[in-house]
Amino acid sequence: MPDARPAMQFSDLQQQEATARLGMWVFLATEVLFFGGLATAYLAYRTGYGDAFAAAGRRTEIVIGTANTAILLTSSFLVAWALVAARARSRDFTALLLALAAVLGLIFIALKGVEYSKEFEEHLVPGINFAVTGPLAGGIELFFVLYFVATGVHAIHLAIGIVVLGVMARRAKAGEFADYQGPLTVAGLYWHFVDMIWIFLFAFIYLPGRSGP
Amino acid sequence: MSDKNYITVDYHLRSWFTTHDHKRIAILYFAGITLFFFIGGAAATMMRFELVHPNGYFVTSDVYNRLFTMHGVIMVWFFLIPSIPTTLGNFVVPLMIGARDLAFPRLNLTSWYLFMIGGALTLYAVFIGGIDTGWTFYTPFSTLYSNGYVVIAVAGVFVAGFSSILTGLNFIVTIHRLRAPGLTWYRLPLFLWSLYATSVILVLATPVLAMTLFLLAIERIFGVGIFDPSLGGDPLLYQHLFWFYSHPAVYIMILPGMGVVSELIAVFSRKAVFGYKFVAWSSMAIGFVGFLVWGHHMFVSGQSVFASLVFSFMSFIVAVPSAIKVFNWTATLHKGWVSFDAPMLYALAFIGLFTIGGLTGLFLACLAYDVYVTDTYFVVAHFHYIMVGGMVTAYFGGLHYWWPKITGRLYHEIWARAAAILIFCGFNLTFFPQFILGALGMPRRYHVYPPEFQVWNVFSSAGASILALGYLLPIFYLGWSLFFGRKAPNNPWQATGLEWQTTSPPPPHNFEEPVVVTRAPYDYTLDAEAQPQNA
Amino acid sequence: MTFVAPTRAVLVAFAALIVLLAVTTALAYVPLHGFNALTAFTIATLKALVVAVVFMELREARGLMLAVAAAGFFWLSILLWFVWNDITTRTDFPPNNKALSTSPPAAGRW
Amino acid sequence: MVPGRYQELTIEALRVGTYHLFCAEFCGTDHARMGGQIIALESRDYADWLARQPNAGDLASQGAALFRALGCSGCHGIGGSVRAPPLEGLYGKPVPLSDGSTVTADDRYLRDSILQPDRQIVAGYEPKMPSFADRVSEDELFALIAYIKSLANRESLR
Repeated sequence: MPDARPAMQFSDLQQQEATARLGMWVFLATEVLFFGGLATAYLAYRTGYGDAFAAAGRRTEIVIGTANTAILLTSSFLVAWALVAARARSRDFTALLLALAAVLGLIFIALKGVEYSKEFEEHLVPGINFAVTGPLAGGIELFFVLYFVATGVHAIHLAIGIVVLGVMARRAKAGEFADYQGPLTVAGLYWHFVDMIWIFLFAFIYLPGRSGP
Repeated sequence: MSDKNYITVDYHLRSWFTTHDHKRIAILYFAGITLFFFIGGAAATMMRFELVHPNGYFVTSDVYNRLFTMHGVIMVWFFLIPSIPTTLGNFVVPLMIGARDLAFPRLNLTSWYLFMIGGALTLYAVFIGGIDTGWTFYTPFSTLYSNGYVVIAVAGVFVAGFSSILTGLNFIVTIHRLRAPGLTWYRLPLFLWSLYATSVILVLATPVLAMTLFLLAIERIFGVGIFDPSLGGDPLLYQHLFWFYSHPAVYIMILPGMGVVSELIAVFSRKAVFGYKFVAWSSMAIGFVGFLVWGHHMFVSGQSVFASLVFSFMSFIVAVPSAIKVFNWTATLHKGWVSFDAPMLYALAFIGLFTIGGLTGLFLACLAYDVYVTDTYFVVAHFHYIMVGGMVTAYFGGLHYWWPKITGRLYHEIWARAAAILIFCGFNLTFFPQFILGALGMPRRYHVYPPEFQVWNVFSSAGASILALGYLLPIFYLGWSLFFGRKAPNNPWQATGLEWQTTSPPPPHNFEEPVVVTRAPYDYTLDAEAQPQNA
Repeated sequence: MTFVAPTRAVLVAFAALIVLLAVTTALAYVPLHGFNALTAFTIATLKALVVAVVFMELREARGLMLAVAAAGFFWLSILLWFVWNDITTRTDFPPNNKALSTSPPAAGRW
Repeated sequence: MVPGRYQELTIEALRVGTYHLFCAEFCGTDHARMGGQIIALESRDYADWLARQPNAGDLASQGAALFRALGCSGCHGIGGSVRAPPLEGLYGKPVPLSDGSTVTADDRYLRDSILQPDRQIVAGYEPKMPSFADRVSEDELFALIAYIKSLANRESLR
C-alpha cells in the first residue's frame, strides 16, 4: 500500500485535501456559469415562446427522461455511499459501489442514445432533419436546438465522470484511499454536480406542457 | 540544498516543456504572449498605415476587416487577458505568499498548453484566410454572412478561455490555502488583492463566453437559429451573453495593472500605500460591480430603454472604486521620497493615462452622449487609453520592476527610461487625436473616410510609429541584459515583499527556509531601512 | 468484502430525492394555471439542495466553502436578472416573426 | 441594430452644408463604403434643385407608377384577373395568415411580402405571387411601400 504523503507545496495531507476540495468547488462554480449561459437562453426563449416550448416539451420522451433521472440519482447515492465505505477502510466494497455507479452512468448514456434515435426518426433534429410545421414550428425548433446542446454537453460531462469513477474504483481496490480520501471526495463532488445539472435539465426539458392538451 | 536556481537546475528543453515550476511556466507564458503582442501589433501597424490615406488606398476592404479583427482577437484574448496574471502573476504569487508553488502545479502547465493550442488555432484561422467579424463576433453577421473562418477562430478563443479559467482557479485556491504563517489577508501585498479579484472574474465570467461561442459555432455549422432573428432567435441575447463576459473582461485586463501600480508607487515613493484597505477593497468592488454594467455596450442595439437606464446608472457607480484608487496613489506620492526609475515612470504614466481613459468612460456611460459617439473613434480612443495606456504600461512597469528577480540581471536604466518616455509620448500622439476624430463623428472599422478627417489620422499614425519604436526598444536592452547585464542583487529596490527576500533568481522551490510573516507590507520609512515582511 | 452500511443522512437524502422526482413528474400533469413551471423549478431546486447539502457534504462546510458554492448560482442570477429586465421591457421580444408563436409575448409569463 | 428591424430618424439641420451618414454597426465587407450624405440647402436653393429634378413627384406617386409598371396592379388592383389580397386600408392593420397566426402589416411585413411572398401567406389566398427580389431596387422598394402606405386610409373597392 503506497504511503500517503502530501505533495511538495503542502505542509500536510489535511491542507492538501482542503485545497483540492476548494479547487473543485471553484471549478463547479465555473460549471454553473457554463451551463448558465444555456439556461439564460432557455429561459429567455421560454418566456418568448411559451406555447411552442410547451408543445415541444410534450414531444420529449418522458419515460426515458424520468428513468434516467432515477438512474443518476441512484448513482449519486452510490458514490456518496462509497465515500462512507472508504472512510471505514473497506476497499473492495468501496470499489464495488464506485463501479456500480459508473455502470449506471453507462446505462444513462445508452438510454440517451435510444432517445436520440427516436427523435431522429421523428424528424426533431434541427439542422439535420427537422420537419415540424405549423405556427409553433420556429419555437419548437429553438427548443430542440437547446435540448440537443444541453443534453450533449451534459453527456460529455457524464462520460468524463464515468472514466473518473472507473479510475477511482481501481484506486480504491488498490487501497489508496485508506488514509487519504482526497481524490475520491473531489471526484464525488464532480459526479454529484453532473447529477445536479441533470435535475435541472429534467425540469427544463421533460416537464413543460405536460398538463396541457 | 543545491545552490542552483530555477533556471540553472536543468538545461534540457524537455525540462521546460514538462515543468511544474510556476516560475518556469511564467517564462513559457512570457514567450507566448510576447509573440502574440507583436503579431497583434503588426496588424495595428498596418491599419494605421492604411488610415493615413482617406480613400482606402493600400488594402482592400476585405483585408482591412481581417486586420482589425486579427488585431482585436489576438490583443484581447492572447495578450491583454493573460499578460499580467500569467506572467508576472504566475511568477510572483507563490513568492509573495511564501509558498513553494501554486496549489495545482500540473493544472498550471495544462493551462499554458491550452493557451498555446488556442493561440495556434486562432493563428491558423488567420493564416488560412482570416476572420472578418471584429473581435466581438456579433451574430447574425458571424453566423450567416461572414466569409471568414469564424468557427476555427472561435474554437481557439474557446480553448484559451479554459486556460484563463484554470489560471484563475489556481490563484484563488492558492491565495486561500497556501499563505505562509502570519500572512493574514490585510498583510497581503495589493497586487495579490487585485489578482484575487481578477481571478474571481476569470472564473465566473469566462464560462459564459465559452458557452456563448459554443452556441455561435453550433448556429454557424448547423444553420439553426439560436441568435438568428429570421429563425426566431434574438441577436441581442448573443450580445447580453457576450458582454456578460466581455465587460468584466475589461476589468480582468485592468485590475492586475492596478495591482502592479500599487506595488510600484509604494516602493518608489518609499511610503506605505495610502488607505491600504480602501485600495484592497476597491479591487473587489470593481470586480463585483463590473458584472452589473455590461449593457452599456448595447445602448443603441435595441435593448429596452429601462435596461439601458439601469446599466447607465451602474456604469457611473463603477467609476467610484477606480477613482478611490487614483486618489490613494496620488496621496501615497504626497510627501514621499519619489525616485524616477523606469518602473516608476511607467507607474506614473499609468495613473495619468488611466485617469483620462476612465473619465472618458464616464462620457460613454451617459445614455445621450453615448448614442452620439457609439462605434466612433471616441470609443476606440477611450478603451485604448485603458487597455494600452493603462494595462500595457503597467505590464511594462511590472516587467521592469521584477526583471532582476526573474532573470537575475539588471537592465540598462537609461535605455529603460528612454523607452518609457518614448512609449508615453507615442501613445498620446496616437490616441489623443482619436478622441477628436470620434467627437467629429469618424466611425470605427472604416478605412475609407471623408477627407476632412485625414489630418487627425495622420497625427495618429505618426504617433503609432513612435509607439512601435518604444515597444521594440525593450527587446534590445532587455535581451542585452540577459547576457551582458550586471548580476542583480537579491533586493535591488530595497522592497519589503517576500519575493525580494529570496535569491535572484529564486531557487526551484522559492525559499530555502520556511517563511513566517510578521508585518504588513510596505513598511517603508523615509529615513530608516525598509522592513521586509518576514523580518 | 466487508459490507459498510450507508449513513442515515445519505439514505434519507436518497429516499427524498426519489420521492421528489415522483412528485414533480406527477404534478407536471396536473394543470396548475401557470404555476406548473414555477412548481417544477422549485422542486428541482429542492432536489439540487439535497444533493449539495448531503451528498456533497455542504452541511459540514464552513464559510468559505459555502460562499464558493453559492457564488456560481449568485452570479448566474445576476445574468438572468438583467437579461430578464431587458426582454420583459422590450417591445419586440421575441424578435421578428410573430408568426412563430400564436400568443403575443406577454411580460411575466413563462 | 437588429436585422429586420426598421428605425426612423428625423434630423433638423441648423446649418447649411453637407452631413455625412455612416454605417454604425460593422456589417460586412464593404462596411467602410456604406455611407451617404444629407445636403441641407436654403429653401430657395432647394426649390431650384427640386425644379431641376426630372421625375418630380413624391415618393408615393413614384410608387404608384411603379405599381402599374411592374404589373402589381394586374392582381392587386381592381378587377384583376388573379385574386390577390387588396392593399387598400392594409397598412398598420392585423393580417390573418394561412397558418393561423396574425401579423401586423408594417414596413417590414410589406417589404418581406414583396421580396419573399411565399413566406407569409394571407389566409384564404393561394401562394401565387412571384418574388420581386431581383426586379426592384432598394429605392424602388421604398417607393412601393410608400405607395401602399398612402392607401392606408382608403376603403377597399372590392
